[in-house]
Amino acid sequence: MPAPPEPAAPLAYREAVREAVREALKADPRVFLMGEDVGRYGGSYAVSKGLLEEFGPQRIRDTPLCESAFVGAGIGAALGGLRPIVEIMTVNFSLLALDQIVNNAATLSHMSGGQLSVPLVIRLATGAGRQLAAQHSHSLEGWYAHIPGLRIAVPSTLDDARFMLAAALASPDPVLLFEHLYLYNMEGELTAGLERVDLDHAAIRRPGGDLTLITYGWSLYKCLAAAETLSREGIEAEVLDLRTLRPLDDAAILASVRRTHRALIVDEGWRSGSLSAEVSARIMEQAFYDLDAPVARVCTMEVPVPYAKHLEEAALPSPERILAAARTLLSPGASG
Amino acid sequence: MPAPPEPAAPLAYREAVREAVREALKADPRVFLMGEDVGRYGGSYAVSKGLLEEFGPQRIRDTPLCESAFVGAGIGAALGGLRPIVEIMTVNFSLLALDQIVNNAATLSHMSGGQLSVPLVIRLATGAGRQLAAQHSHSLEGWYAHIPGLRIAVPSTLDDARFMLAAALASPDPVLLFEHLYLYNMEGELTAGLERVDLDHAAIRRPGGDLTLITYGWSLYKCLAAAETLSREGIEAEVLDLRTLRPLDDAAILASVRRTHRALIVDEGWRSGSLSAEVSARIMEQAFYDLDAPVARVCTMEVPVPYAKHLEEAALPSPERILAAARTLLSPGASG
Amino acid sequence: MNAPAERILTREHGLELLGQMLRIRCFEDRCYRLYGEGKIRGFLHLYNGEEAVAVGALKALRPCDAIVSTYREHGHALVRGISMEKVMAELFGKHTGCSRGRGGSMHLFDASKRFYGGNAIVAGGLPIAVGLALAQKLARPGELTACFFGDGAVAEGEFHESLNLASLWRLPVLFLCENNLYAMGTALERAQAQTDITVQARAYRIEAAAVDGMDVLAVEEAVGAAAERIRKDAGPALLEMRTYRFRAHSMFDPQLYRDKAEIEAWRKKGPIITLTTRLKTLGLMSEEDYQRLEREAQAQVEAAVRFAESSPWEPVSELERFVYAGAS
Amino acid sequence: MNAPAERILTREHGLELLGQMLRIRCFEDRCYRLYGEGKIRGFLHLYNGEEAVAVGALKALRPCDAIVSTYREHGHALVRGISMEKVMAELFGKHTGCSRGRGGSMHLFDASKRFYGGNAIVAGGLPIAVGLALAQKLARPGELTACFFGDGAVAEGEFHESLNLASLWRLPVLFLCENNLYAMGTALERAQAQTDITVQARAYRIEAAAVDGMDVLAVEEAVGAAAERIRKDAGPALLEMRTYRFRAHSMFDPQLYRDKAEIEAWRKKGPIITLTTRLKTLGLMSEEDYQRLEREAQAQVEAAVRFAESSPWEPVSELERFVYAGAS
Ligand SMILES: Cc1ncc(C[n+]2csc(CCOP(=O)(O)OP(=O)(O)O)c2C)c(N)n1
Ligand SMILES: Cc1ncc(C[n+]2csc(CCOP(=O)(O)OP(=O)(O)O)c2C)c(N)n1
Ligand SMILES: [Mg+2]
Ligand SMILES: [Mg+2]
Repeated sequence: MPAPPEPAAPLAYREAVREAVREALKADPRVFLMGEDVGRYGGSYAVSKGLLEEFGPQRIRDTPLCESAFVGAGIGAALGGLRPIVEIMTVNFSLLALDQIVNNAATLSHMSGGQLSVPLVIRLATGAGRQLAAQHSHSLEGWYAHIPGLRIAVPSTLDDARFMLAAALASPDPVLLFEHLYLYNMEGELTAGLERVDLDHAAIRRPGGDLTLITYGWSLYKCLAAAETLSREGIEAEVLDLRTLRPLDDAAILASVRRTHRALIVDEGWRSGSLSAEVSARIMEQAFYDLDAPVARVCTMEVPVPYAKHLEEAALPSPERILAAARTLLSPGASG
Repeated sequence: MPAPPEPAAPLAYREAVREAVREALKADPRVFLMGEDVGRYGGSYAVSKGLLEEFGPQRIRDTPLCESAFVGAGIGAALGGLRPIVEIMTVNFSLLALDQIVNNAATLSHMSGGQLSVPLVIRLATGAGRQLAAQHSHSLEGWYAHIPGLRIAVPSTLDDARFMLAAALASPDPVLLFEHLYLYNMEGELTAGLERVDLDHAAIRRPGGDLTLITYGWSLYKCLAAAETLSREGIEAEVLDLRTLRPLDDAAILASVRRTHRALIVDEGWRSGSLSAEVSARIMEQAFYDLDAPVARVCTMEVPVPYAKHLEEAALPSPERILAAARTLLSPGASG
Repeated sequence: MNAPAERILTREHGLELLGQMLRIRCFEDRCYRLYGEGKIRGFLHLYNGEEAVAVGALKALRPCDAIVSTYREHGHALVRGISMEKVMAELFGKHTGCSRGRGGSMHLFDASKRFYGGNAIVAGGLPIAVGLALAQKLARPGELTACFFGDGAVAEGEFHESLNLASLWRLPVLFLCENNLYAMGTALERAQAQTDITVQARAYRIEAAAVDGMDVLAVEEAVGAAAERIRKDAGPALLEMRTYRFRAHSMFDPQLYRDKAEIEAWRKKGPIITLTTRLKTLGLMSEEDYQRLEREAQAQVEAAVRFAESSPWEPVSELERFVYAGAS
Repeated sequence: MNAPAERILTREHGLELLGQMLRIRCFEDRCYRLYGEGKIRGFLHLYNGEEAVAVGALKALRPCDAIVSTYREHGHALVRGISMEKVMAELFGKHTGCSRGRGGSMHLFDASKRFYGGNAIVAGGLPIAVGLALAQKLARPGELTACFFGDGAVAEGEFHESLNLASLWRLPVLFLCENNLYAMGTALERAQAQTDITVQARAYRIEAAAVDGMDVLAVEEAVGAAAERIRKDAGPALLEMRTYRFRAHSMFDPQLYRDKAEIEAWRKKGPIITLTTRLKTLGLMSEEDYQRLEREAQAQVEAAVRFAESSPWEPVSELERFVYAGAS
C-alpha cells in the first residue's frame, strides 16, 4: 500500500480538520462539536485535541455511547437554531444512528413542505487499511449517497480537509463528511491563498488524455500512484477526485470520459451496489457512444474485511489491481 | 397504477406466505416466528393470522418494540441451534436493526473463520404505493444487497411467496426476504405440482426478443403491463424477474441481454446507487459489445416518497415511465 | 397518581377545555368517515379517548415551547393551534395542507407554531426533542420541549438513550408518555418487564409521576407544575398519562387482542363524559352550552372539509422541491 | 457490594485462580511488546487490572454455558479454554489462529467452547446473548449465557432493549458488566445519569448486585450464586463488577482524562496482588509457589509466541471463503 505523499511543510490532515473545526467555532457562536470522546480524550483520532481547553464543555460536548440519541439530538439542535457538528467516531457506528439520519435528517425538509431545514454536519472516519477487521473497516459513504435529502462529501486532500467543513456548515441541509482514517497522518501544504472550497464540483487531480480514473478518499492516492506508473509506460491517466458523492458532478465525469473515452472507477466500497456502479451506470446512460471500451471498476472484494494484513491488502483496491484493470481497459477489445 | 392481475382461484399472496410459515413450523421444531404483533394482533399485514392459535406463544412470539434486540436475538437463537424467522414489520424499521444485520449476521461466518453460521431468515414488508409517506415507503432491498454475507431475495409471484421461505430456511446463511406490501392482496393460483423453488436463479416471466426488462417486486407487474402494451405495437419485451438480488444471477441477465441487445432495468429504489445501477454496471462490464443501445433505468424519483396520491404516483416507477424509457431505448441512437 | 386538580374551576376555563376536546373528537369522527370515502388514505391513527392528554398538556404550555409528537398527533396539532383547515387539507393531500400534502396524517408540521411534527417511527422523536431542548438550554433559557410518545416507545433503545442524555445534561424536556396500555395489539405487560413507566424514568434520575390521563384538569395541572420546575432548570421530567384509545390502532386493525368489555369500561371514564358531568354537576355548564360547543366544533369541521375539498393539489412539477432546503 | 467470599479457600483452588490471572497478565504484557514490534496490529485492548473478573466468572460457569464477550476479551477467551497458541496466532493474523486470522484481537471465536466472540461494537453482543439464551430456554434448560460488556455499553439503546427482553421472557442470561469507570476517556459520571448500574438493572425487574471486581473470590462466589438461580429458571441477573483498567484504553490512548494518582491507588487493590497477599497470609502459598506460577505462565506465553511465529499465513486464495457458510 502506498502511503500518501509527504511534502515538505508538516501540516497533517488531522490538523487541517482541527483548524477547520476551530475556525467554525470561532466564526459562529451557534456552532458546537458533539460526539464520543471529542473532549477530554481529545478525539479518537486526535482531531479535536486541545479544543475542549479552548472552547469549554458546552461547545466541545462529550456524549455517552448512544449514537442514535446524539445524532438525533444534533438534528433537533439544528432545528432549534444551532449549527451542530456531530462526530460519529467511525462510520461503523453510524449504523446505530441510521434511522435518525435516513428517516429524520434526510426527510424533514421535504416532508414538512419546506418549513424545516436541518443544517447539521456529521463527520465520520471511514475506511479500512489499519487491520481493524470486519466491524471497523466499513466504507459506507457510497451507500449513504443513495439517500435523497443528504449531501455526501469526502475531503481527500489537505485543502478539502481544511475548507470543506465551512462549506458544509454553510449548507442548510444535512451534510455528511467522510474522513478516511488512513489519511489523518498525511502531511502536506495547503494551497497558498486558498480560502474556501465548494461542495459541488469534482476536481481533476492529474490531467491525462488516455483514460480517466474516477475516485475519492484513500483510493485517490492509489490512483495517483498507478497513474505515475502508467505514465512511465507512456500512458497518461486523468485522475478525477469526485469530492462529493451526492450530488455527483455528472458534468465533470462526462467531460473527462468524453475526452479519454475510457474510464476506470476505483472505490473502497464492496463492488456490488457500490458508488462505482452508479458512476458506471451514469456513464452508460450519458456517454455510451463516447466509450472505446466498457467502463471498469476496482472495488473492495466482497468479504467482511479481514484482520490479517495480507488478507486485508488483498481485499482492498491496490495500485496493482488498478494497474491491471487499466491495462485491460487499454488493450484492444479485451472485455465485453 | 395497475393492480396485479387477478386470476380465478383465490389464493392471496399473504396466504401463500402464511402457508409457507405454517409448513415450516410443522416441518421443523427448531423453527419459530418472532416479531412485532405477529401473534395476538395477527400480523401487521395479517400474514400470521391464526398461527398463534395453532402453534402457541413459544413459536409465534410477539416482541416488544425493540428492532435491534429482537433481530439480534434472532441471530443468537440461530447460533444457538434454532431456525428463527424474524419478521421486521416493514423495512422502514429495519434501520434500527441495521447494526445487528450488517455487523453481526453478515460477518460472523467469515470473521470466525467458518466456525459459526447464522441460519436466520428475516422477512420484511417493503415498498411504497399505499400513501404511507416518507418514513413508511422505503424500498431498501437493493441497498441491503450491497452487504456481503447476506442473501437477499424477493418473492414477487405466488409461487415464490409460497416456496421461497423453505429455501431460505434451508440456507445456513442469513437470508432477507422482502415482500412488497402492494402484493399482499394479489390473488392467483399456484403452479400445479410445484413443490420447491431455489434462491439462485432469475426467471423469465415473459419471453421476448426485442428488449429485456429487468425487474422484481411490484415493478414486475408494471413491467408486464408495459410489455403487453409494447406487444400491441409489435415489440416483444422479455421480462426478467431477478428473484434474488444477492447474489445476482449474472448468467440469466447476460443471456437475455445478449439475445435482445437492449436492457431497461426497473426498480423501486431511488435511482442513485440503486440495484439497477449495479445491474447496469454488470452489463457494461460483461456485455458491452452486445448492446445496441445504452442500458436504461426507471427508478423511484430521488425524493422522500410523499403522501399525496398524485405525488406518490409521480415518484414511483409506472408503466407509463417504463413505456417511455423502452421507446427511447428502441429508437435509433437516441441517447448517449 | 396525582390527586385531581383542586384549584377552582371556572366556567370559562371548563368550556374552553371541553370545547377543545370536542373539536378533536368531531374532527376525527369525520376523518373516520372520510377514510371510508377514500378522501383520506395511508395510515390514519385516531386519538379517540385520549383527548384530555393533548388538551390538558398543551394548554399548560407556552407558545415558545417546542412540541414533538407521534403519528397519532391530530389532537396535539389542533390544540397547538394549527388551523383545522390546514390539518384537514393535509389529510386530503392538498397543497394547502400544513405539510403541503407531502406528510399526511402522520407528518403534520408547523414551524411557526414550533410544532416539529408527527413522526412515524416509534420513539424516533425522542432524540430530536433532546436536541431541541439542548438548543433551548444553550440559547433560550426558560423554554422547554414537550415530547409525546406511546407506551410502546418505552421498549425502544431510543427511549433509554434519550432519557439518559436529557437527565445527564439537565435539559428542559418534558417527556409525555401516552400510556394507552397497548402498542398496536401488544399489551403493556407483554412488552415491558416493568409496566410502571415512572419507575423506569426514575432509574435515569428523572422526576416522574403518573397522571389520570382521562382527567383533563389533572393533566393540565401536572403538566403545568412539571413545566414550571423545568423552566427553573431542574432538568427533565416524565409524566405517564394513563389513558386508553377507544378505537382501533389504525384503520386496518380488527382488534383481536382486547375485549369489548374492557373498551366499554374505559369508555365510561372517557375524558369528554367526565368533564361534561363535572361541569354540569358544579353548575358551570348547561346542556345547551354543551350542544352549542358541539355545534361549533361540527361547524369548524365542516368548514375544514370544504376548505380541503376545494383546495388545489400541489402541482406534480413541485415534486422534487424541498428535498434540499439549499436548492428550493 | 457482596461481602468477600467466606467459604474455605484451599491451596489448590487459590493457586488455580492466581495461575489463571497470571496467565492473562503475562500473555497481555507480551502482547503489549509484540504490538511495539509490529507483530500484532489493529486495535489491541488490554485487560490489565481486570483479570479477576474473567477468572472468577468463568471458573464459576459450566462448559455448556455460552459466552458472549467484547473487544477486550483475551482474558475471557483464555480462561474459557481457547488455547493460548490459538489466541496468540490470531493476534498475529495467522492461519492457525482461533478465527483463522480473520478476526484479530477483537474477534476471538471458538464454537467448540461455546465462545461466541469478541464484538467490536459496544453493546452489540447483548442482543445475541439474549437469543442464545432463548435457544437454551427452549431447547436446553439448565444452560445459560454469560454476556460481558463495559460500563460504556450501558448508555446504548441495545442495553435497554436486551435487558427488557431478557427479563420479560425470563431468559437465562447473566449480564456481567465490567465497570472499569471509563468508556475510553469518558468517566462513568459523565456518561450516565445514574451511575449505579444495579439500579438501572432493577428498573427491568432484574436481580442485580455489585461485586468487588478486584477480588477474584468475590467474583467467583457472586457468579456461582447468580448462575445457580438462573439455572432454576429464575430469569436473568446482572452483576456489576467494579474494576479498573491499569493501562490505556487501547494502544493509541494518551490517557489525558485521568490522574496518575488514581491509577496508582487502584493498582494497590490489583487482583493479583490482593490474592497473592491473601494466599501468603493464610499460609497457603509460598513465594516460591508464586515464582513457579509466573514461570509457568511465561513459558506458556513464549510457547504461544513461537507457535504463532512459526504458523503459516492463511493463503490469499482463501480470502473469499466462509463469507457464506453455504458455499465453503
Ligand atoms: C420503530 C417502529 N417499529 C414499529 C412500528 C409500527 N408501529 C406503528 S405504531 C405501533 C404501536 C406503537 O404503540 P405506542 O407507542 O403505544 O403508541 P400508540 O399507537 O398506542 O399511541 C407500531 C408497532 C413503527 N412505526 N416504528
Ligand atoms: C457502538 C460503538 N460506539 C463506539 C465505539 C468505539 N469504542 C470502542 S471501545 C469504547 C469504549 C467502551 O467502553 P466500555 O463499554 O466501558 O468498555 P471498556 O473499553 O472500558 O472495557 C468506544 C467508545 C464502538 N466500538 N462501538
Ligand atoms: Mg400505546
Ligand atoms: Mg469501561
